[in-house]
Amino acid sequence: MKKDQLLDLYHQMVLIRRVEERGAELYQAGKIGGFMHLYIGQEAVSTGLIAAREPRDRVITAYRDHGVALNTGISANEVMAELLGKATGISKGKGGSMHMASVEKNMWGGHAIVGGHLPIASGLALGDQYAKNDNVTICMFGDGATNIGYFHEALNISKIWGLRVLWVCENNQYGMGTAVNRASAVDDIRQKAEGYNMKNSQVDGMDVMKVYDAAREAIEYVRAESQPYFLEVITYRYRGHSMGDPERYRKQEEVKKWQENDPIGIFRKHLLEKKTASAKALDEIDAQVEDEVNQAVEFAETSPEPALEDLFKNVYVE
Amino acid sequence: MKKDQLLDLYHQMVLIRRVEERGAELYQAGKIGGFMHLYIGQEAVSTGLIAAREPRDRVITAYRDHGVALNTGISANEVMAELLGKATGISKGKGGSMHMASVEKNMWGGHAIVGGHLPIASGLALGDQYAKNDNVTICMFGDGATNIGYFHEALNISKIWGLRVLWVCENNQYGMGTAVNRASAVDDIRQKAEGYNMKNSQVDGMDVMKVYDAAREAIEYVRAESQPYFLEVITYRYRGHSMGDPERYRKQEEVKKWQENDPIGIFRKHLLEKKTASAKALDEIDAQVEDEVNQAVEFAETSPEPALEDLFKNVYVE
Amino acid sequence: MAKITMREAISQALMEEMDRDPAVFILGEEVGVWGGTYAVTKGFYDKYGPDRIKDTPIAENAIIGAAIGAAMVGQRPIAELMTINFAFSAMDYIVNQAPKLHYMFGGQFRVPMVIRAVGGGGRQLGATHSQTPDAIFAHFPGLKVVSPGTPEDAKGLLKSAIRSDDPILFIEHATMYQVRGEVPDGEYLIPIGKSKVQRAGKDATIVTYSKGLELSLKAADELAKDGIEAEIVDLRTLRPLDMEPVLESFKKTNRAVLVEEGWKSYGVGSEVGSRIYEEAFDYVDAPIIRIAQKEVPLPYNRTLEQAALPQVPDIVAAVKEVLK
Amino acid sequence: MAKITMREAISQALMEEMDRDPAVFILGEEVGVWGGTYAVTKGFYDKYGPDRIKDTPIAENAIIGAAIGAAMVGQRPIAELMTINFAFSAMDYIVNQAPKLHYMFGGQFRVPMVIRAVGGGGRQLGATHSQTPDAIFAHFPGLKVVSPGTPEDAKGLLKSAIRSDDPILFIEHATMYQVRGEVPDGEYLIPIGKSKVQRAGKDATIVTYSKGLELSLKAADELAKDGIEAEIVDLRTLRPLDMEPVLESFKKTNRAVLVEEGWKSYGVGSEVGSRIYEEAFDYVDAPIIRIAQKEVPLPYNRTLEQAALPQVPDIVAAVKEVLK
Ligand SMILES: Cc1ncc(C[n+]2csc(CCOP(=O)(O)OP(=O)(O)O)c2C)c(N)n1
Ligand SMILES: Cc1ncc(C[n+]2csc(CCOP(=O)(O)OP(=O)(O)O)c2C)c(N)n1
Ligand SMILES: [Mg+2]
Ligand SMILES: [Mg+2]
Repeated sequence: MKKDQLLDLYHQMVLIRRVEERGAELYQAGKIGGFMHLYIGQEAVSTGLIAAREPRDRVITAYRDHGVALNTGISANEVMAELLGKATGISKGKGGSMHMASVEKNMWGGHAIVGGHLPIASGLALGDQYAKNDNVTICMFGDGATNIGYFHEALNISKIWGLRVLWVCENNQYGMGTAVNRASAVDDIRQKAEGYNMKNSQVDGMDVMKVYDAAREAIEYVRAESQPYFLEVITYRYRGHSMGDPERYRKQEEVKKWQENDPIGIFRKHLLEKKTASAKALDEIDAQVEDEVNQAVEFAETSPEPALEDLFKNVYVE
Repeated sequence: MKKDQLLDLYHQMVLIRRVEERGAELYQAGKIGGFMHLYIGQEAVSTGLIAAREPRDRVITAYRDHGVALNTGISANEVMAELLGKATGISKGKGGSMHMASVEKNMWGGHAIVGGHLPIASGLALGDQYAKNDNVTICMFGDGATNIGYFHEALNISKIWGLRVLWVCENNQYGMGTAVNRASAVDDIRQKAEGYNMKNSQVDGMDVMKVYDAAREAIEYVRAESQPYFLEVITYRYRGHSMGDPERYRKQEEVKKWQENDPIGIFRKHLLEKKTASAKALDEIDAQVEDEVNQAVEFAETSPEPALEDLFKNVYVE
Repeated sequence: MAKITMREAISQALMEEMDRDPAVFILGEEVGVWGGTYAVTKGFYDKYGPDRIKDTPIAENAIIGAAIGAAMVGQRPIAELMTINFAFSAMDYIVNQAPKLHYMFGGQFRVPMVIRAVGGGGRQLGATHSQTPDAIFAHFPGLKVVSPGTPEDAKGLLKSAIRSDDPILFIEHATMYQVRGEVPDGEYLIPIGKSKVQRAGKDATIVTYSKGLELSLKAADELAKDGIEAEIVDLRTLRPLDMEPVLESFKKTNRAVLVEEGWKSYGVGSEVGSRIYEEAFDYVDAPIIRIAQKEVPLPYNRTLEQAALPQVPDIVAAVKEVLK
Repeated sequence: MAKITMREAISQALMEEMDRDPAVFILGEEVGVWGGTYAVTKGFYDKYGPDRIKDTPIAENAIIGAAIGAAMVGQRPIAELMTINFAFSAMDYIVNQAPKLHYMFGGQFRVPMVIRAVGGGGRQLGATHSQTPDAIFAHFPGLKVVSPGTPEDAKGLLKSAIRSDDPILFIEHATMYQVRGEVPDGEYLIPIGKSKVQRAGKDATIVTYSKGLELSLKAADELAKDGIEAEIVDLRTLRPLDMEPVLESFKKTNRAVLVEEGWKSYGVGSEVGSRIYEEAFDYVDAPIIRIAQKEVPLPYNRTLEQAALPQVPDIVAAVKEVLK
């Protein structure tokens, strides 16, 4: 990877974190409502993954979608405005935190029904199969989502129909307050892929380069073989499941332990060690992100609310 | 197994077949309505399985349930009367072919939603776990049912909660007109159990003794280990999926090939070879079954219809 | 004009649209090799091949979910639910995904998809397989719910549904595939969301749809023998609900009987009745009567099942009652 | 009499019944270690342990299906759906299995199970997570649907539901957990299937339930300032629907406004209105008005969301309208 690209990855990861940290403040201040699920701690996953895609490859994910939104190129302005429910938000204020999407950026949405977007992901890939292109659909979901029936049905059809889907399980150790082994018959989620004869692997999700490499290989396989692939990414969320999680299910030591492995910290160190960039250059990126986020908040706060008549718009196309 | 028991198994298998053959005639004559799915060709499966259970072990199956009903001890009279929708039917004429059950016989029903009874089976076993007994729940379902989400959710909870369920997949090669490999990512259905870390095996379902032995072993494991077990039984249905199947999906040669392996024929041969019984003794059983079935038809035909006010009975308990 | 069956009409609509638009494809259980469990897609597999007539595993969520996804990227899937009772096994996709995607993402996504589902009782299939729960689907904005009562409407409405950019649930009645009716020659479309007078009359208004139309037409024949002219308005679409022809008829007759096959409580008649009272209150001369299914799960036994279902004499009696 | 919140009332009901009957247990997502996402079962895990407060995977079919099975063999499960929107992910069990098993097998099976589900909009959760689709569940005979509007009713009805031998869907409203109300001391039960006058009045009848009660009580306060005395009948149970108190009130006031949070079309008001016209036709002095949600998926934006939801002024205006 070229230096520019590497620095761009760094920029994206810092941007995700700062957008979310500011989002959390705005939530506490009552300016954001509904459910908001922070991606902090998991930034390397979507950043590495999406860096590995071609622009024509589709991405679809769950409600924990701010990272994916930013990685696919949705602007911080549009993300922030959506969080504030403004007309300038990427979903015009109708979707909120859980429902960011951009057809233009090939980002097919955050989806709030756990596992619900997996059959839809198979459908996107089916559509591409009919269109006779070789687009890959990258579908991200949590460890908890692998226990619901939707997962099973989606994986099965992707295999029997030879759909180009890269299934990416973000195993962040918990589905809300439920540890993987309390909810899933297998601890290594990738083992589930065996039940579908599906090629699979596991990767460290705190290291963006490892994610990138694994994703590249997987995407290549999917595209070349016209077969789905199952990638389990080991990661961790530092914050509560959503705003207002009592966090009775884990000890702060555990969080701390994972924080020592901070994906931004790791990557920063990597860039410095490899001399890709100086500390100053990286600090400059940090500062630049700070501006970007300030501007996004300003943009969002000063953006107009949707018009009242928009309530009745887009119920139907016709 | 003692001679009596062996002859009883033979009796049961012949009884299932004759009840269904007569049922088919009555269906053609318009005396039976709705959907009717014949078990002919698969008799060894439920016969061997249920012979291996203790009376306290529960059985639950899909709509293809006449065999299971008879094996669990529901009388031919009650089965036939249910087919004719009579008040004397095992479900009082309200269930029909697909919905035979008897709490007394620990037969928890035929169920018509494909895969729908699997979570319920986990629930029966969960109830037994709360009751602190060591009953095993034997849950039978088809190959086609292993592709629906219900299957996935049910197997997963049975494993994580240590439920005493013997999962029995009757792989009769087709779900309606869809061959296993057109619908399932794995050909050996048992492989799906690996996705749940579940012990599993496969057995020839045309040979009642093999089914019996496999089932005994499996039930013992489930009871002793408080763990579910997955048994795949390879079998075949000779008739159409239900009455009125155009059977465009298979060749008659294929059916013929499997018929050479007829479960009743195999077992008859086995009994003769082992000198468990003479041909005459077996012919006598056949004749006895004939009487039993004649009597069942007579019973059903002369039984009263449910009273009109029964329409409103049993909507609620209270 | 040719006289064809409902089955043929639906089959023709599917074929014409598949021939017209390569983006149209069919997926569902046994739609292909088997030819459709109600033989609606008989011959399609040979004509269009396994991709455009796609047999699926028994996995209703995958069927509808995949159809949604394919629709979002420009295909025009027709997903078949073997029966509407299996809609409950894919409910989230039908009421919580397809109808929300366009709205929730600010108009970015479109879901041009038709879900064909076979409903209805009367065939002794027992409680889980005999339902007519059409009303509950019509509760959800974002979804359109169509259920035709004649071959002509079935064909014209289905073709419109396939061309629509909105998700549409198209409900056929299992006992009506043999119903015959005139169908215009050549191509025609019937707009979705328009009720229609299927029989003119002046004495009382019967509002119905699908199987209810068949029953109501017979009832009207009976009533005619007694000199009573019932006007029959067929809703055809349950959402959006077109009350215009209903109100027009009602303002003339001042009396209405609402006929549906599903359960009465929280049913189609509840809504239609409420709307008539709201929008034509001053024209009401007699309490509106709802004819619907008895409030029981449908039993297997034929006599009991028929006793639970609405019947022609029930309608005849109700019309006479509102005319008292 | 103590004044407690809806949350405390529900929590007390659960605890009292768990203490009374060892067959009662709770299962659902995050009911245990987390303490319930709405903190209703906070402290239960420590008190009753992991078996009787059973955390489950995210697998709604497994949750409701397993509850059905356990109920069939004598346990008394209380299955919690984190929100009623996830009922669509287990729809077959809720409307097609639980309500049919007793009937379909000739009375042999019993399903003494309660499904607790949290519903309602107004919290900016977006279209898939904000629904009040209560009416559609009430369409199915064999199921009972309860949705209380006060802490007193919540406690008494939930205790009755847990003791009932029938499957019951018990719908709570997410924005009402902090609502306070008097609750009788000591044990009490409230029978399922009984509507109740929650405020006496003589000028107009408001029929409502759940969140609608809260709004209607406020509206009645407003109306009282103008000397209008609205009587409020709380349905409490949607199936079986008890029309007695509604009709009694209506025969006195001759005017009604029906208030619910869900969509208007094919909603609760459709049924209640139809029943009033059917059973008290001669007492109707003005068209009945339905106040309900606008026919759109609920948007995230707060202003738009509130514009879609029924509000107190809507009710006030409607009552004044029926009194014109
Ligand atoms: C069908 C359904 N059930 C329950 C929920 C509530 N819920 C939202 S997120 C979540 C946990 C999901 O965990 P996981 O899949 O591991 O993703 P993570 O939140 O860890 O990213 C649950 C239970 C839901 N949204 N949809
Ligand atoms: C949820 C659901 N979808 C579809 C059907 C229709 N259906 C009934 S039986 C069947 C085939 C089932 O095949 P399999 O599980 O292999 O059992 P078999 O009939 O071979 O015994 C189908 C598709 C149904 N009853 N339920
Ligand atoms: Mg997780
Ligand atoms: Mg099969």
